[in-house]
Amino acid sequence: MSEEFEPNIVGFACNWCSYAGADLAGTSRMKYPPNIRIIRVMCSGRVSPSFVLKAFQMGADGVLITGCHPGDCHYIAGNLKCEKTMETTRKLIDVLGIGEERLRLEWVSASEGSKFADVVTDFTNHIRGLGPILGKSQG
Amino acid sequence: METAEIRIGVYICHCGINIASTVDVDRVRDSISQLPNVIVSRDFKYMCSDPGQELVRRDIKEKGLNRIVVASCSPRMHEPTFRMTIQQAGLNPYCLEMANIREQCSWVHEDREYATAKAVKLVSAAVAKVSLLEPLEEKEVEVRPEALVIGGGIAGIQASLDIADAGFKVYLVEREPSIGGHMAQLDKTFPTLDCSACILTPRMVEVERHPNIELLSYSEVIDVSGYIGNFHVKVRKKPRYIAMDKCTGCGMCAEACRMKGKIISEFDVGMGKRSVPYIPFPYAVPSKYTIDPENCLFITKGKCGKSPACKDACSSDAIDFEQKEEIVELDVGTIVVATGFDLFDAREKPEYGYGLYDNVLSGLEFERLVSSSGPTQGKIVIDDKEPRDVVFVQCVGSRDKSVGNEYCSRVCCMYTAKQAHLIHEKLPDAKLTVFYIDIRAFGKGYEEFYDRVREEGVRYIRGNVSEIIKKGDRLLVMAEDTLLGEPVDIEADLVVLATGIVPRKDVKEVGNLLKISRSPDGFFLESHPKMRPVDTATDGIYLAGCAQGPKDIPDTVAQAKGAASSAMTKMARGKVKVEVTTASVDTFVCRGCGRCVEVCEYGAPNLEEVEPGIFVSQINDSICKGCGACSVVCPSGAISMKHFKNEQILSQIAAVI
Amino acid sequence: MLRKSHFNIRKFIYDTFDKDAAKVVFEREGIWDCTTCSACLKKCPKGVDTTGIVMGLRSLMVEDGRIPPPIRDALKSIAIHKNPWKISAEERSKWAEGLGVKNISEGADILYYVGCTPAYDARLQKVARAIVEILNRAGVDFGILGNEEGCCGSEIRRMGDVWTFEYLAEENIEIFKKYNVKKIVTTSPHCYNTFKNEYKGANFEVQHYTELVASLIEEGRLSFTHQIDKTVTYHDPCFLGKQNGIFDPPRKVLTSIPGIKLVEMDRARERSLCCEGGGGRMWVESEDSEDRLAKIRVGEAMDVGAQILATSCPFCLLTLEDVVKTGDLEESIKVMDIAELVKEAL
Amino acid sequence: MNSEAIVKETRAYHCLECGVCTSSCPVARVRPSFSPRLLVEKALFGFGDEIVRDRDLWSCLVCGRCTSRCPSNVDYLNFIKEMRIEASKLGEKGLFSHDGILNTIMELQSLSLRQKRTSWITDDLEVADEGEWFYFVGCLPYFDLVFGEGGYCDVGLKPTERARNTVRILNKMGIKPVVSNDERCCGHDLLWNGDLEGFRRLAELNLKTIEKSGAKKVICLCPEGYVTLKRDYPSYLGEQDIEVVQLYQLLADKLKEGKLNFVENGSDNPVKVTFHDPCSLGRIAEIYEEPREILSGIPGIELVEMERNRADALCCGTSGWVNCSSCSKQIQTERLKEAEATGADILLVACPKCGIHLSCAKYNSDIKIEIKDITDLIVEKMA
Repeated sequence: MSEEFEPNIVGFACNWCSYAGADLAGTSRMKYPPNIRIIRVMCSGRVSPSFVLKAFQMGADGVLITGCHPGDCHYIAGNLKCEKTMETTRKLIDVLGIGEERLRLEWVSASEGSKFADVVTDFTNHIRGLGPILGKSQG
Repeated sequence: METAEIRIGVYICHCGINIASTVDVDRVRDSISQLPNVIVSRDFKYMCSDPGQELVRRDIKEKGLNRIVVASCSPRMHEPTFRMTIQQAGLNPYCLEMANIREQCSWVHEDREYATAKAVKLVSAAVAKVSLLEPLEEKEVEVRPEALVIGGGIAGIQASLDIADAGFKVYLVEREPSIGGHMAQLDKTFPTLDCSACILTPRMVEVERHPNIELLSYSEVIDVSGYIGNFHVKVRKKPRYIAMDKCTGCGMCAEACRMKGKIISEFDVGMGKRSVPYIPFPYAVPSKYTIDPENCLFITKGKCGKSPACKDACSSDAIDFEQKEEIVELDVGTIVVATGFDLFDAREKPEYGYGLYDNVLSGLEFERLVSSSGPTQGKIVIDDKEPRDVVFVQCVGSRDKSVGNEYCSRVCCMYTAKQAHLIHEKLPDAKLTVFYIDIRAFGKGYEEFYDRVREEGVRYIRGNVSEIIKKGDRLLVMAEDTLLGEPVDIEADLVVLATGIVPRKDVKEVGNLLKISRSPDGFFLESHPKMRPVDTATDGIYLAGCAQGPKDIPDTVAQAKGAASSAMTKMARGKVKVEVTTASVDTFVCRGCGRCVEVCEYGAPNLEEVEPGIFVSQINDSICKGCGACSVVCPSGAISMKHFKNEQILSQIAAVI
Repeated sequence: MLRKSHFNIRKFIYDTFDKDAAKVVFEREGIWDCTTCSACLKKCPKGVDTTGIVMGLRSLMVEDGRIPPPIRDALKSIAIHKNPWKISAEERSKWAEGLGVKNISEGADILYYVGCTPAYDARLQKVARAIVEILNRAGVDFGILGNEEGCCGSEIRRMGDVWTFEYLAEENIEIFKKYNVKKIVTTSPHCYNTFKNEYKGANFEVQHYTELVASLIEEGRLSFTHQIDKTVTYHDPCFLGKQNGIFDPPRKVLTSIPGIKLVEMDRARERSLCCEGGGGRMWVESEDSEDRLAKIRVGEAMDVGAQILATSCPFCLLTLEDVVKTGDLEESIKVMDIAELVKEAL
Repeated sequence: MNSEAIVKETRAYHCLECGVCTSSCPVARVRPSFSPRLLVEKALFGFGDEIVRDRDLWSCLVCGRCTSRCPSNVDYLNFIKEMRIEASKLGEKGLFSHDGILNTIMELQSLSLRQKRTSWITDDLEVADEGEWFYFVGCLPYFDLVFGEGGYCDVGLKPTERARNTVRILNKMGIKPVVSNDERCCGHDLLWNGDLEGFRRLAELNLKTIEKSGAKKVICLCPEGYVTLKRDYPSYLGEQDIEVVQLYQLLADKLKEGKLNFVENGSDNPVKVTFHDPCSLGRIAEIYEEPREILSGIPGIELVEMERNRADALCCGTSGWVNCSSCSKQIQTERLKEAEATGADILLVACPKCGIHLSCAKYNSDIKIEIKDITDLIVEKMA
């Protein structure tokens, strides 16, 4: 692998919209950077702040959560619950010195394969630009 | 929990060249084989093929595997396939985890090095999770072949008849003394001009006669518990003070009543009067009288002359002031909610002078005025005079943010056209003007009807009315003709406001009772606006009619049939599978704080008092859908989400980094 | 306004969609005719900020220097004298001479914010003095800013000069802070409205004097000894009623005065008709005075048999009284401010 | 340390099997299967392995009631701590509350991240980068996000207000304390949850930060922070050249010197308050009278004591964010009811964690008593 800093990105995708959107990016053969590893959850509302904190503690450089668009949640409003929790989580990681921009929440529907690819590409580039959390390359 | 040693088999699919061309399958296989508890790690060209599946089954038997990882395509594609595969080999189907190395790896990446490294991580994560997975048992619950229909308007009537015709028992609960709902109040129906009563009455009578329908009129649902297949419902039967089995509907009581003609008739929306013992309208079902307790002298004051006049007049001795309310308990498998709507109160738009001027009417008041069963026997008269100039105002309380109703009520354009037509029919010389913003004539035969009304000479002016004021004993209606950009003032003897449809004022309480949510417009929320328009988020509860949103009669009937069909599907099978991956509570840890109850959209958790003052949350897994929101908010860690437990997800996180 | 002038707000809105807004407003007639009464805004089913559009377009005119001379003079006067009436700021508190009103610098619970018109206009000075007397009677601890009081900027904002408005607002907030003002009572609904809704970052409570008087009556701090045996109708000022929902306190005050028989006009409360005094209209003469809304309004009051047409806004008082004077109606109807009626009955 | 060594170290072999510990234990009262006595006996009989695998090892609140009453002076607190350290080595841990976020927050602070923990400092507060006094703030900035308004588990508190209060009070006393953005979690919970390494890392970082500030005196509001800095830092990292002071000790002195004054209250009806002794402040640091002295100095306040006060005080029910369960809730409810039974309007707490735990137990219950931090009262009444 190259010398350049390659971030570790943990992704959480909800089963009904975003995971399907990610699958669609695949079936449409869209390309995005390989840094993201997606963990499937049934609903973005399942993503506990502890998952995010643990991910950073274990060495993730960025966490991307994707859920259904507001109003489309398979569980009525799990995505909005996630939004609320993640707002606090963002503040928390900022106070901790991790930096709030390392956590992102995006809405991706099952039909938005290209949006999924764009979001991942953009986020990966963004994290790459930020560098490793502890300031030195771990790559 | 299984205590046996974890023995994992990992199967990496080439998917022809779909995976193998970008991911070095051999390297993945070898790396994975080094992981703890991995007994076998194999690759195969097509895992989903018969030989592929057979490979897994054989290994399970020969090598005593008890956890399986398949690294191939998306689990959304083949998870059911491989669950079946391992089940055939005697494993619990939930002892499977898939790693998506096609859609989310080989197909989206080009660099072989990176893609292979990522595939290793993804498969490792699946291995990590699978070793913590627990077998789960699938569960089915019985569905009682009985349905509850709440609301006896046209939606509830139609749903009840369909379900009853299919052979299921129906309890139809109606809050008013008679079924019929708003449709019974209408005169003619657009665009075909059928008389509303003529098409509705036969259906009402059918309800009364149907052997499978038990009608609970003048009753209210007060409690609903349970879940699909096994709802337990409490209904309060209000006392009519008249014995149903004795009343012949002769009306002598009403004739004799001392308050005769002094009580405002709800059915005639305040335009007519009635007695204390009343039947809402002549063709009411059941055709039995009810004593209005709020206005009865005997009930409120304890005295009505020497003895209640109605009691003296009744020849069948049906009057019974001793009647008490009764609570009926029902067990049903499904519920159809057809609670209907309220009419927008035009007093919220003071500029129209509704409630101030007697000759400004709401749409429903006009229906009663024009109806031959109405207070004027269908004569259109205001203060004993026939109006010469009539103005109709559209969109009153609809499409109006200033009163908080952004939606279109969907019926006003057409009912206004119909009402204009009815006036034209009865008073051909009357000058009719309709102020509108847009005309929405979208149904079958609607546009044609609109054209017909305009041909009859009804003047349509684009622009909505800003103000109605008094001018002598007439009204001055002020607006802008927006097509001409000029002000337009019209004098009128009668103004009819096309008042829209709003959620019933008790919609929130009913929603809480049934644990169903509402959309931003305040109506009940369907599961999906397109694909599941009659379902609610709660299994076994379906929506029909205006309770879900404004609708005309054809759409209401269609939706009622849809709701009936959904209910019948569940009852016909008699059994329904419930979600396996649900949340569960460690009742010892649970602090009973109730945060799970607050966060759940479905009402699955419930606080139960296990000892005096000590509450514990219990999750009903027949209701739980497995979103996991409760486990996130649980402060004590008492709730865990089966198949997506904290430690399972954390193990995945550790493995992918 | 559409009924008597070229002003058609809908056309202005439409035009701004795809044309250069400045050009539109230069070409079309009628932009100065809007009284900013906000009747349209309150009724708009889609919540379009119509009044805001008028103010925005006017600001483009002002920026471009295309201002009718009387408005230009009023704006200039505010810049020089801090009032639109072209009288020196030194004379602002002349009306209060001899009344013994204390200056807010001596400390007081309430700041009585007089406003430009009641401070300078001979007719309105009576109202200001009446309010002082009422507050004294009720033992309210209040003070005024004296010559330090400056224009609230409500009208100047509506005339399109948003820059001066912002400057005035900032300056006023500073002054209020300096004297630690926690509560303000105004004569004019216009000052009330702008303090309440348009002063950003302000930290004080504001009341219209009719609200304060109504609560004083309720608390029993004001009692009436004189009877006023008259039939009175009340004209709701746009900026108090429609725009801020204050309908009941003025009526409560009127009905507490012994002898007064309150009758309502057809267009009352939310339905009230504008007098045309707002939105800087006090400084532009309407082209055809035949159709003046104030005239219609006085007619409506007479129709319901009112002997007194009461109001609670300086501009309403002036426009309505003007109609009575020029129409030789002084024998049949009298226009009075509620404060004057209260004072009379004390 | 093996189980035998622990027994020796904590004088467990002196155990008389009298059962005072178990009958003093608040957990054992609501959960009979939990017995401090039996745990010690298991160790004595050489069943240390069983103890470290036992889920109940994490149920102990380390409240110190047993230790303070043990006739044989068995150091039960250290017994639990050492056992937990052994258990941790085997990967055992308690059941974390709040999905373990609080623990992760503590662990993350041992990395060299540049925190933003001082944003609670408002303009009216005077703080310094260097100086004689170091105010050790502790976890309050994080508690704000978890338990404050809109937090994950909003219990209606504003934890950082306690920090602002402390600075306000110190400023009033003429102290301009050092508040450092480089401060870390004190490590109390990591230590008591058996993570000795994590504790050491945090302690070293904190000592370095304090040293850098030039401060010779460290002031703590949080009782747990106080005992950790005062007792555990020296015992694990050697004697330190700093004096650790608890806020109430300082204030009680200032009150005596006449430097802490309160506004006179005109009202005749004094507000009734009762005071909950935190375990760390009371039984462990033996600071019982100072907060009471301060309270008695505040006009218009009448202190009524709960049935169990000072050394007998009941624990707030949870420690170290582990094994917070129905038992905790029962203990907390009992404590709140005891407070209500005094007839007091306000239950005063002196520890941010006590405040959080008792407020949490109040949530969705019919308990009415207002819970307030002493510092709120002091700031309110301070002249």
